[in-house]
Formats: sequence, structure tokens, C-alpha cells
Amino acid sequence: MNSSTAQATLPKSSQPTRGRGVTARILRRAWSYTEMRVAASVFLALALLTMLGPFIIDASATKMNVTDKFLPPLFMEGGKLPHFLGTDQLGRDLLLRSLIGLRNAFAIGVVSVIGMFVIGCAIGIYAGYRGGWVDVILMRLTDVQMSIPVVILAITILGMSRPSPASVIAVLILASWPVYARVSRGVTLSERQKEYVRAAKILGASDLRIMVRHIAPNILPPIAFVAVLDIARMMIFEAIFGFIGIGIQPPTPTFGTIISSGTQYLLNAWWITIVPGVLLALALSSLNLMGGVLERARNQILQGGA
Amino acid sequence: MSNIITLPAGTSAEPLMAVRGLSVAITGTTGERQLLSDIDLTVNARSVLGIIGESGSGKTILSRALVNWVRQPLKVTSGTVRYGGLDLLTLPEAEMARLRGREIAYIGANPTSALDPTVPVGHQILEKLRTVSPQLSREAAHKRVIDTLDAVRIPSPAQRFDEYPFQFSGGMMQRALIVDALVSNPKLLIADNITQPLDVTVAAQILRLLRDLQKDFDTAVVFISSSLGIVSEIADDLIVLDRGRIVEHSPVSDLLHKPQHAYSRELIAKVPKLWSLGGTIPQPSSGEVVLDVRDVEKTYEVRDRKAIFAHRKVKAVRGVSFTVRRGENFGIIGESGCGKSTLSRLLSCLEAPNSGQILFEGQDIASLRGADLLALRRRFQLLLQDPYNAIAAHCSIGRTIAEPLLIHGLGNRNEIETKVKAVMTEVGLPETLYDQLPVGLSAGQRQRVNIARALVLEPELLILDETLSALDQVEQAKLLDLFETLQARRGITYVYISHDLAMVRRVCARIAVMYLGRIVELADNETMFERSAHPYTRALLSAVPTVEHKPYRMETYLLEGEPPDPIDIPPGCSFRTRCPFAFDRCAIDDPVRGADIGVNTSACHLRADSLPPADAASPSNGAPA
Amino acid sequence: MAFAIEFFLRRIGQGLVIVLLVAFVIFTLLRIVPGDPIRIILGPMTPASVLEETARNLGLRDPILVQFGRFVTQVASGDLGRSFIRGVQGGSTGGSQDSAGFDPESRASVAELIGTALPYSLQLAALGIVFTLLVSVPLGLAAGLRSGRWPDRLGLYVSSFLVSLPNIWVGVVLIFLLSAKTGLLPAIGYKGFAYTIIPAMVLAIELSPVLIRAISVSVAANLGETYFDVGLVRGLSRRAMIARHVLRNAAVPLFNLFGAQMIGMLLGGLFVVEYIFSYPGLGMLTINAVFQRDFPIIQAVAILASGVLVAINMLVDFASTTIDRRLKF
Amino acid sequence: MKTTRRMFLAGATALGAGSLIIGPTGKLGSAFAQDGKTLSFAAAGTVTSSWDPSSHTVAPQITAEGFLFGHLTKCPMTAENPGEILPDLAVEWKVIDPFTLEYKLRQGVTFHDGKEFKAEDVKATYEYASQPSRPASAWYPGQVEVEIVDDYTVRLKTEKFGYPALNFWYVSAFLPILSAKDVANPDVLKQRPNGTGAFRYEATKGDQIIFKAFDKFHEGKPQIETVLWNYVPDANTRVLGLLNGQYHLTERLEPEQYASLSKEANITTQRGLSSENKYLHFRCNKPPFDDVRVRLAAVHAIDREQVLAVVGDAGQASNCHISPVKFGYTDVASYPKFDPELSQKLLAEAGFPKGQGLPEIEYITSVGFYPKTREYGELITAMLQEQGFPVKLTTLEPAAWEEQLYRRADGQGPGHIVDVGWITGSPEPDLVLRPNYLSKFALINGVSDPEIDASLDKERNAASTDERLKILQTETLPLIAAKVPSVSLFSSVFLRAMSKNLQGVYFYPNGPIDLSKATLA
Repeated sequence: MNSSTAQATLPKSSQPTRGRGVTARILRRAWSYTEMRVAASVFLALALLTMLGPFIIDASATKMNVTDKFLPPLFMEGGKLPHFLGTDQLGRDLLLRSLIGLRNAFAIGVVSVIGMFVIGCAIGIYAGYRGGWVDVILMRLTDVQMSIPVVILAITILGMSRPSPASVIAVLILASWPVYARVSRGVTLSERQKEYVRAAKILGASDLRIMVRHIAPNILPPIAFVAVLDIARMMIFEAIFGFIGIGIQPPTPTFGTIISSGTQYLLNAWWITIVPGVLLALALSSLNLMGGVLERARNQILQGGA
Repeated sequence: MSNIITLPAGTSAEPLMAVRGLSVAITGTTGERQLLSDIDLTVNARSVLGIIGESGSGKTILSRALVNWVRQPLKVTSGTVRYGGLDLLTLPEAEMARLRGREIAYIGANPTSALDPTVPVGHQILEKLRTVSPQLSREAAHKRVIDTLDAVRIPSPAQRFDEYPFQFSGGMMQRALIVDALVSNPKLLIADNITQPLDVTVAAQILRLLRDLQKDFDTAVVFISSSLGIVSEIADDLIVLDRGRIVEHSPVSDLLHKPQHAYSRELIAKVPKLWSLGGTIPQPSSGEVVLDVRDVEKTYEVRDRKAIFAHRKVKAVRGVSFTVRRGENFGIIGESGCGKSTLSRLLSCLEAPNSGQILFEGQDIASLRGADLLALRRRFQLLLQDPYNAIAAHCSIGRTIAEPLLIHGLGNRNEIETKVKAVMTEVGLPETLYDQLPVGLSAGQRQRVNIARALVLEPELLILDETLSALDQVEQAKLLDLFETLQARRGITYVYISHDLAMVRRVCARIAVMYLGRIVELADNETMFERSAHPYTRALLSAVPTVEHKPYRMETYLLEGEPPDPIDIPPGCSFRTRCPFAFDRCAIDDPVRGADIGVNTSACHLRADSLPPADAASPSNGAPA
Repeated sequence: MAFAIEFFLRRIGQGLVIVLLVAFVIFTLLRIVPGDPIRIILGPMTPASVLEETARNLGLRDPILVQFGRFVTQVASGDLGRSFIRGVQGGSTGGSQDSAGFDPESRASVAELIGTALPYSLQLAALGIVFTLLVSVPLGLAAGLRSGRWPDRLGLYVSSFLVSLPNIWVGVVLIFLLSAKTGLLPAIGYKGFAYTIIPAMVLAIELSPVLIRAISVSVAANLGETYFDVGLVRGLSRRAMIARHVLRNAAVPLFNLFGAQMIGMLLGGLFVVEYIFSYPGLGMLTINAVFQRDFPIIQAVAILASGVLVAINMLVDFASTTIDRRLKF
Repeated sequence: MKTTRRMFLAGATALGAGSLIIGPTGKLGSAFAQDGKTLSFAAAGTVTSSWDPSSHTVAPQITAEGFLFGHLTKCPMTAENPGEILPDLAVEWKVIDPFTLEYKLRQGVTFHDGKEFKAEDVKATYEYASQPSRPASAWYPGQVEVEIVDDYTVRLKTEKFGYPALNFWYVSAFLPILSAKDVANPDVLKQRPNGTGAFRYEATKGDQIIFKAFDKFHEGKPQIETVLWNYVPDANTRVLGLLNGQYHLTERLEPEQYASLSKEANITTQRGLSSENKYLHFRCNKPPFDDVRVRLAAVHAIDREQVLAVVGDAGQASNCHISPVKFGYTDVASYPKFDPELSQKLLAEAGFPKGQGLPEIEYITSVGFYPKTREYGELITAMLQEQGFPVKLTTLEPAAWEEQLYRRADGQGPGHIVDVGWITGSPEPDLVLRPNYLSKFALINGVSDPEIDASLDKERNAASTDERLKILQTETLPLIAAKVPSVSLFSSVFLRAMSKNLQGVYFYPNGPIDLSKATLA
């Protein structure tokens, strides 16, 4: 709010509007939010737990042990160490499985987001910079892609082929690159009107050089902040795929498969479904809160300094 | 509180508004910083109080404080703004709301974003009128808005009533906002820098309109501006604001002629001068022709919303021809929308003309591709206006300047560094900046980086597209000196594209004036400014906000309306719709400017001697001849 | 008027191309992924020669372009074809191995299958949207109007939390809490309107955070626009400015969000939610069709889905350009 | 063989059935089907649009045909006496010579259309259904000729086709008898089933098939007037419907559902050992399972007791490649047992010490068709991994899984280990053994072993059932256990539940339900 007031009071030179200066400012602004720090701490704690989990909990707890099946969490009657959060239908430790599931989901989320970011932005920048029929075709292509809901696309491809982590990532990228293409294209459209692009052209820079060396470093960092939110989104998709049975295959723990197999025992062993869900929700909430704050900080900086 | 409304404001005994000891601070992470300190001022009824100050002096904050529009992170730290016996600053929001728009009106500097972009302008004015005067019937209110629009000379007001803000030009919008402010007949109008975004000819119109209305409506006006030339045209009294403090308060003529404060004198000195210039006027060069522009045209297509699958042609540049000689400073001036920027894109080979030729040393640049174009780019550089956006924030300064050398593959790492450092020294940048990021550089320094980047290629021709307009007078002067030095040393030819008449007057030997995509007059510096042959040039010169004696009086040459839409260019002389001297022939016959062979030419049926003689208009407020 | 005609002509034209392309993509995809439907149509033990012959008779061995051409012609004449798997009874039949007499006429018409399933999905979608609006409009508006203060933070927390809940999990938890444990509402399958409530809640939980965030951002951004402050200074009340101008302007990005994102999310959400709840809508139909390699159903649903998306996007864009005349189309 | 069935939440609500309040509409449903004459059956599967029994091998349709058609004989298929044969449309049967069986037919039986049942119908049915071109011919030993001795005596002759007629000994209890008139007119055959069974086909309405009691059923008109076959794909919905009285009978319960329904006062649960065994087939014609040592090593790595613990009520231990309700079942003494050391030894012998050098092994299983396949799939995967087998589990939906199941034209199938159940409607063991282990077929595992082939032919060609039993139990089954082209994990137990007031129902181990003597209070 009141950006115009603030603007009027600030000498012009203190308003960098582009590039890394902005990124740093956004990060600083975001960090000034308590929410950001809390969310980051929670996320870091979970990450640490994921890495240390196997050392804290006896590794044999991941193994199946049919005699120990359906053990409730420790806080309930009948709970048994080392199964802090109980065991599943095959007697495996739920906490450990959830943590491994979290790690796998996060890995898939990050890799797929990087993939869709790189591909989407490359296409978007190219379309936006080139304009004309290249733009029209590429954008209609994103229309087509966006007209097929992610889940439908995923079910069609994964449901019909043999799912693997690579194919899950490929599907996520395939389904989500258009968003990045659209956003980066939009920014590029306005960016290519800007003086620095003209300046580079006049200096004789080739189109490729302008796109890679000049436009990309300018427009990508702000888009990257939104990508944090997408990591969480992709993790949810991964869980959905696992639930439907088209994700990474058991016995590799994924949230989807844990939850979907747990639903069968919901009434006598609810923790199989609930525990991993709570853990996932916690991880994603912290991730989303960070993303939300980053997005907010970005809006404040960009609107405040535009 | 009905007594506020009925208060006999502006009685001679009591001032309309009195500000006492007003201070405003900004609160931020680094604590509080004072932006306005101890402001005292008095607004008398029916008078125009001018406030002048440079950007950053706190003018806008002051103007907003007058209507109690101070929001986070700004904070009033002390003082009162008394209006009709009330302190506006402590008035509850609801009561303040009853004064705003009714007794006190406000117009800001940015007319295009002042109204809801999704609602027609007229409807918004109507909404306001109906809010402030609920007793008015809808029909009566509608009629009143249209009448007022008509009164501010908005053409076809009934139709304009239903048009959207984006369909209004800046000048039209400012008129509409004046209507909006005055439609409720306020006692006080605060006009914050309202001419700032406007072209000089339009600004002159608005100024005159406001002056007339102020008299008709008996409104007191607080007129805030950063241009002494403008404010002195309208204000009775003038307050000079420097870094949040009032340094001088006196009647306009006193201030102009006997400034008391050093800062006031500085301000006056900074007002651009066109005619009382010391030194020599640049003279045309007789060198070989470097740039030969022949009958260049450029048309864009836009979609037509009123017809199915139709496009309309925007004629941005219409048959422009001129020549530039080696070592010469050539100026191209014109107001917004005249085709300058299109021409600049054509000249810098970013776009190709639809027809015509641009010959650089005899070679048509439009036909160049690949390596040839790259080779041309070395000798032919363009400097852009915005020093912030033209260089990347994430590259070190050395890297930025080295970029063209890398693009052109000139030299190895060491050679490049040597070259870059040399050129940095040449433009006056310390070598220590080589490894630094541009963060924290001033506008002038950034522009120097820009210049260094262009110079490192050792170009022969430099096009300066509004290159200096973002800089203050002092920086501008320094850079102009730099250009001069470079010209002397390297024999560079400059083409200045600008709307800044004062700057062009100072440096350009020959000057082309553009109007609606065309050069209407091309003449040497002296002829242009002293004996201009085209009514548009004269209008332009007459509207320049200066505080000196002008050869062309504004009353004589003031233009009506705005340039026609480049889609619907009227037949005949395209300037005739605004020309105070237009006659029958102008509507049929399009005057042609003679070929540029070094003589002064003008596209007008009237000969220079049939126009009113320079400096010959009557001193009174007489109507145009 | 001319604008509207051109807009629709242009967009319907483009839309048809998009739908055609989507159809082609799906059509091709279905034919290049592993998994031969003919084995499923005819059953596991059918001799290879019979498989091939039936596949040839059904046109499954023609070049993809030929198949696609035939398909488009057929769709253009209003026929979406017949299911490979589902009998006229509606249920999937597994392999009817009567190789000599495989008779497409004995299989359910895709149009009818869709026609049966669609009303359920529409009902679920509508209720989901109603729930979504009930949650997100008040919360989003409060957050947007009090930007930076507690309602804004609340909006941020609520949306960050809701967006972190996978719909599959929420669905299961709600079944557990509202149906299995307390018996407040029925959950699995469909036997009456009550069966729509829990699935719609899951949809709303998925959609709300996006809308809350969008409303608050959009409203806050408009409150930060110059015209808002200027409006107050011009003498209009805050309430009038919000009601007549801020909401109007805020609607444009919301429309776009709705077209570009929400409808896609809604469709995707429907699929998953119907699957969780065995809700007999389009999603259930399609997921089963995918697992059964029932190409005609998948194709038809994909075409339908993209057609709906294209049409909604068109309407949304038209509404946006009508509100904000600056927008190009 | 195949149904679509949602496993989702199967059991979730059923587990809490006691405390479960059915939603508002539940009450509505209980209003109908209470007249004591109409039985509402919640079926897990649906039927094809073709009523020709020879056109399919679909399990639910065989259940439906069970209401409609009669057979020459009946095999109750009990574990106590798997070989027991009871009369149905035939009253007497005997072996004339190794290639001829004779049946004396029951008199006074009529088809639903009123035609009298005679020898011509048996001839038409057998000769039509056993044609190799008929899709269901895989169920039958081979082509057969039928000689009509008189209107009520027929002889099945197989000499011309080179296999013993005894192969039909049990299959005659499985082949539905059609009317000769219908066989002559295949279109009618497809559209309208016409049998001698206790119920006749009335109509199909949406997801419901209506059967009506047949007045002239030769064992007397059933008490239940109408049977409604409701296709309810979701196991959970079936259970809920049963609990609220909407359905009287349901099938294919999950173990958890079964366990909780057993505690319900007004519900009877029924647990029936089926003719189905669950197998893991090894793709024997591609590495590494082309080596019998590797197969054995894998089998010794699997602790089947743990698998059964996971499967719970839905399985029963059996050490044999055929189900206990099959003729020839025996507890094979040499059946490979869980023995990790032996597994390691065999792996080392095969050149893969501790599994080193083994290629990645794909274990394909289905989800949602058989109970607990994913659970024990994970378990077995872990067990195999424990011994060093680099196993990757692929779980597929039934349709996708079935598409992957069988060998392709090139002789090989996808993956390396496939989970599948094999169910047949007669005690005849060859219906399991020959399609799976005879080199000529070996539909799934692709095994090609002359010893097995010879042994299978030997038992088939045995002169008497006693001799055959001996060969099966002492030679063939132990041989298959030693070569393990597949391992039988356990025998399936079908879990059903019905309303307490439904009595006198008989469930056949392959699915069909005999309601001819049932009463509904």
C-alpha cells in the first residue's frame, strides 16, 4: 500500500528495479517475517529428521515384521519402542517410512520443478522474445497443454505405462511447464520493450545472447520464488499418483501408497493413514508458508519499486 | 458539523487555510527521517499560492498533508492544518471525508491512474457529483457533468462521457480531473504538479484553463510544481521548498526578480534559457554527409475494435528526410506521439522502415544482415534515455562496459580490460568502479557507464535518444561538456532526439521539428529559435516554461486541442486542426517541405513573413490574431 | 458489438483448433503407450490371430492419422463411439471373447455413459464451488481489505495450511471423521444428495486456498492503486470505492484465475475425489476407462474436458475485456 | 476370471460396522426386497452382453450362469472328497472304454422355453462348446463327439481326437447344457439364455439383472421367486448395503470386512475354500528364471507363513499346485519351504552368490482384484531382497495387469515374476496343470520341460481314476514342485456374507451359488 507515497519520498537512485538487487531485497524482506523464520525452522527440522531418522530409529524398523503389525503410536496404549508413531499393516515403522516418503516426495518435487522451470521458462522467453507466429504457436501449444488437467494427463500416461520416479517426474514436468512458459513469456513481452534489451541489441548482441545473458537473469529470480509453492504442489501430485496407484511403486514408501493402503485399516489402525498425512501436511505447510511469504515479499518489493 | 459547509470561508479577515508548524517524517527500518519541517503557510481565498521545489523537496507530501492524506510509513509529527476553524489533521476520518471533494479538491500529478480504469470517465465524475450533491437528480447531474466537460473544451463531451480513462490522453484526462475537482465548486483546490507529465503545449493549455476557471469559480488554488517557469505563470504568491523547509515566501515577481534566498537564486538559475543564452550558438558543419535519411515511412497495424477482422494503420513516421554531416550535432525535437521514438528505432536499425532509405555513409542500413550489420553497429551507436534500465544490475561495471567488446569479439581478456579502463577514465568514471556492481551509482554515473559502453566500440555516429532527459540540470551540463570533448577528440557526429528545447538550443547546429510523424521544419539553430517559419515550431517555443523574455508570446500561438490520432490523419495539412493560422487551402493541400540540401525548410503554406513577427504580439491577453 | 462478434469468431476458431489438438494428443498418446486394448476386449486367452483380426476389423491397426481422421469424422457427426469394454448394462464386462462375433453394438455408447455420469459430476462441482465461495470470499475479502493486519495473516495461514492438504488424505480423514466415526454423513458411492457433501468439502478445501490468496492479493493490490486513494480524496467514501471500484477491478484477475487455474484444478480435483469416494461421475468413469484401456471413453472425456476449459476461458476472457476495456484479446 | 472391483476403503467402514450409522438414504434402501420372495444379490462383477457360455471365461458370468443352466453332473468340490460327483441332468455315468463315457439322462426335464431336455441337446452342446474356435474351449480337454444312443442315453467319444474320455469325467459338471435349438441359432444363444436351471432370465435393467424362479425346475420350483443381481463394484458399498438390508447376499469380502461382519448379529458369514490357488509364476523362458536353481532359490526365500498372516481369512495354507478341492490334491511332502540358507546355496550354485549379478527382477501384481496382493507383494519383495534378489514391485490395476499377464506372440511375457490366481469350475486338475505347465501352453510362465510334459501326459492317459490319482500325487505334482515354474502360495478362501434370514444356500468353490433350495424368511 501507499507505494506512491513511499516512492515520492525516496530518491530515485535508491530504487533498484531489476536483477539480483531485487532478489536480495525480496529475501531480506521475506526473512523479516516471523512466519518465514518459523516455517523455515520447521522445514529445516523435518529435513534434519529425514536425514537423521535412520540413525535415531533402528534401521530394522523399516523391515516387515508381521507379528508387529498394527502397533499404535507410543502415546497410545499398546505402543512399543522403537515405533514412535506405530507400525503399518506389515509391521513397518511408520515414522521412518513417512520420513523416507517425505524425502522421496521432496526429491521428486524439486527435480520436477527445476525441470518445468527450465523448460517452461526457456520456451516462454523464446516465445515472448520472438513474438509473431513463433509466439502464437508456442502459446497455443501451452493452451493445449493447459486444457488437459494434470491429473487426467498423469492418469493417462502413468496409468498406461509402468510408473517409475523418472516417468512421474516427466509427467509432472509435461503437465506443468506451460504455467512457467506463460509467466515468463508475459514478463519477457514487457521486458523486451525495455531499454536494456534495446541497448544490447544496438551493441550488436545476438538474440540468443540477449535472451540468455540479459533477459533470463533479470526475469527468472522472481519467478523462482513462485516455484517454491510448486514444489509443494508437485509433492501433493506425487502423493495423489501414489494413492491412485500410478506413482512410484511399493515397497518404496510414498505418501500416496502409505495413505491408500492405510485406508483399508482406517477404523482399527487409523494412524497408518493419519500419521503420514499429518507429517506431510506439516512439511507442505511450512513450504507453502515460505512460498507465500516470498511471494508476498516479491509483490511488495516489485510494486513498491516499480 | 453543518457549520463547516455554511462557513463564510475566505472572508478577508481570516485565511481559508492556515498551516502552522507542520512536520512530517518517514518511519522505516532505519528510524525516523524528517521529510517536512516546520511548515507555515496561509492560503487566502480566491488566490493562487504556488509552491516550488525540486523533486525530493517534499512538495507532494506537503500537498497531501493539506488534505490529511498522510499514510504509513509517513507520519505527521507536529503542526496543524486549520481550515474553517478545524484542524484537518486531527479531524475524524468521517468528517474529513465530508470536506474532501466538497470544500477541498485535489488533483494529482498522474492523471492517467487517478480514476478507476474500468469505468468510463464521465460515469466516475457523475458518481462523485452525486456523492457530494445527493440532492441533484441523476439527469441534472449528468447534464452538469457534460456541460462542465464542454466548458473545459473537451471535444464532443457527450460521447467522451462514456469513454474509458485509457482512451483519454494525458491532457484530456487532466482536463477531466479538473472538471471532477471543480464540479462540486470547492473553495480550495490543491493542484499537485498537474502539468508534469504533459507536453509543453498541452501544459500551457491546462495552465490557462486552470487560471480561467480559478477566476470563474472563485476558488483558491494551491499550485505545486517543480517548474518555476510554469508556476510563475499562474501563482500570485510563491513558496520555495528546499529539503522539507520553506526557504522563501514572496510574491511571484519579487521572487523572480529579487530572490532573497540562495536556494531561490539557484532555482532561478536552473530554469532553462533559450534566448538569453551566453556563448556561441552551434553552427552547421560543412563536412561530408554521414547519415542520409530519405523519405522514410513506418506504419504499424492495430486491431480495430469496431469492425470485424479489421486492422487500422498507425502512421508513426510519414516521409521523413534529413541529412547529417560529419562532426555535426543534429537535433530532432517534438512532443510525445510525434514519431521521435519510432524514428530512433529506425535509425538504430532495430526496425526496418516500410519505405524510404537510411543511408549511413552511403550504405542502406535496412538491407544489412549478420556480419555487415554487426560491423555497422560498431560505428553507429545509440544511447538511451533511462540510465537505470539500460544497464544490468547483476553485472559488474567493467563487465557491462566490456559486453560490446565481447559481442564483437574484440581483443583478449587483458586487452579488453585495458580498453574498458581507458574508456572509463575518458568518461570520468574512476577505475575503482571496474569490479563493482552498479548498485548505488547515481543517475549521472550510470549514464556515464552507458556512454562508456557505447564509446568502447569507437563509434563514428552517436544517436542520443532522450539520453539526458532523466538527469538534472547540473549532470546534464557535465555530460554535454563530455560529449563536446569527445567530439573534439574523436570527431563523433551526434544526433540528439529530444523534447528538451533548451538542450537542443545549446548543442545542436541544425534542428528538425517533428509533428505527427513528419518533419515540419528543419532549420539551423539560430533560424529555428529566432525566426521560425512554422506555426507549430513557434507554438512549441512559446509554450516553453521559462522565466525569460520569449520572442513568441503564448497568447498568440497557443494551440487548441491535441494532435489528431495517427490513425485518422486529416487530409491537407496535418497541423491545420490546431493551427491558429489555418486557412482554406490548408484543408485541401498538404504542404511539402523542400528537400534537405542544407537550407532551412518548413512545411507550411504560409511564408515565415506572413506569420506574426517574432516578439510582436500585443502584451495584453489578446486573442490570437 | 463488432468487437464481440470478432472476439467470439476468433476465439471459437482458436478453441476448435485447441480441442482438435488435444484430441490428437490424447488419441496419439493412447496409441503409443504400452497396453493393447484388444487383449482386454477379447480376453487373455484369445489366440494371437484372432486378436490381430479383430484389431484390424476395429481399425486399431491403421496408421494413427487414419484412425484419428475416422474418429474426427465420427465425432463431427455427433457420435462419440462405443466403449470397448463396457456392456450396455453399464458395468465393465471384461473379456467377452466371442472372437467371431465381437459386436461393438453390444457395448455401451460413450455419449450415454457420459450423459449418465455428467450430472453427478456437475452436482459435485457446483456444490464444491458453493462451499469454496462460502469459505474464500469472506476470508479473502477480509484479508485483502486489512492487508498487513491480522485478517491478512489469517488468510495467509489458512491458505498455506489448506493448500498443504493432499485431497486424497483430506478425503480419507473426512470419511473417517464425518462418516465412519460419527455417521453424520454418508460417503461412499451415491444414493442421494447427501453423498455429495463430503466430496464437495474435499473439493472446497482444495480450491479455497487458491481463491483466498487471489482475492486478498487482488483486493489489496487495488487498494494500493492510486485511483483508490484519489477516489477518497475526491470525496467518495471508502465503502463506495470498495463496492463500486475495487471489487470490480479485482474481479478481472479473479476471472482469469478462474479460467486458467481453478477450472483445471476443479476438473483434476473431481477426478481424484470421485475416485476416493467411488462417486459415479465422469472422473470415476474416466479413471476406470484408463485402467481398462477403454480408449473411446478416455478420448471423449478429454475432448469434453478441453472443450469445457476452452469455452470457460473464452467466456472469462470476454467478461474480463468487458470489465476492463484496456485488455487485448 | 475378471471383475472390476474397488478395493478402496474396502473394509474401512465395514470394520466399524457395529458403530456405523448409515447415511440418511440408507433407510430408504431397506424398504424394498423385504417380501421374502425377492433376493437381492450384491455382485462384485457384471456379465458380458453375450449369454453364450462358450463365449467367455469370465468368473462372474459363470456365477450368473449357475442360476440358469444345468449340467450333466454336479461336483460339490469339498476338500474332504474332492472327487465326489452327484447327479444332475444325468442320473448315471460310466466308462465304456478309455475313449468313451456313457451318460444316462434324467427324464422329464424341460428348458425354460418349454422344450424337453433330450440327448440331442447334450450332443449339440458338447460338440459346439468343445470346438477349438470357441473362446471358452480352453476350459475343456479337447474336441468331442457325442453319440446318441437313445433320447436319454449319450456317449462322449474322444478317440478321434486322441485323448482319454475320462478327461470329461469332472468337466461334465462344469459345461452348461444348452438347447440344441439355440445352438443352431447362435444369435438367440447370445441374446437370451435358455437353460434347465432353477431360475430363468427375465430382463436386464441398468446395473441389475432379474432372474425369476423356474416353475418347472426338475428339482422343484425354488421358494425364492426373484433374484436381483445388482452389480455393485465397490466392496464397501456391498457391505453397507448388506448391513442396511438393501442386499441379502454379497460376495468377495475383504478379510477385514469378513472379520467384522462375523460379529454382526443378523449377518451370516460364509468362508468357503475355493478351487483357486494363488501363484507366483516365474517367466521361465528368460533369465534369470530359466535356471531352476534360481527359481528354487526364490521359492526358498519366501516365508509363506508370513504371506498367509497378511492374507488372513482369505487364504488357506496348501503345499500343492492345485487347490484342496481339486481331484488329485495332496500335501506334497517335497514342496519347497522357507529356507534362506538353501536359497543362498542355490543362488551361489547358479552363479549369483548373494544375488550378485542378477538382473533387476520385476514382480508384477494387481491391486484391487485379489485380496492383499499389494501387501504380500511388498512382503515377498522384501523377502526376496533379503536374499539378494534385486526385485522391483510393479502394482497394476486389474486391466493393466491382465494385459501384462500372458505370454506374447514372441513367447515371452513382461516382467519376471507374476502374481495370479487360477480358478476353475470343476475338480479336474488338468484345467490348472495343462494350461500352466505343459510346454505347448505354459500360458504365463513359458516353461518348456519335457519331463513335466511327459508326466502330464502320463496322468492324463491313465486308465482309471485311481491310477490317475496315484500318478498325480506321487509323480506329477512332486515333479512340478521340484521344478517350480511357479510357486503356489496358498489356496484362496472366498468370503461371503448374507442376511441371517437367508438359509439353504450352497456356494460352489468357483463362485456359483445354488439358491434352488434357499429360503428367505
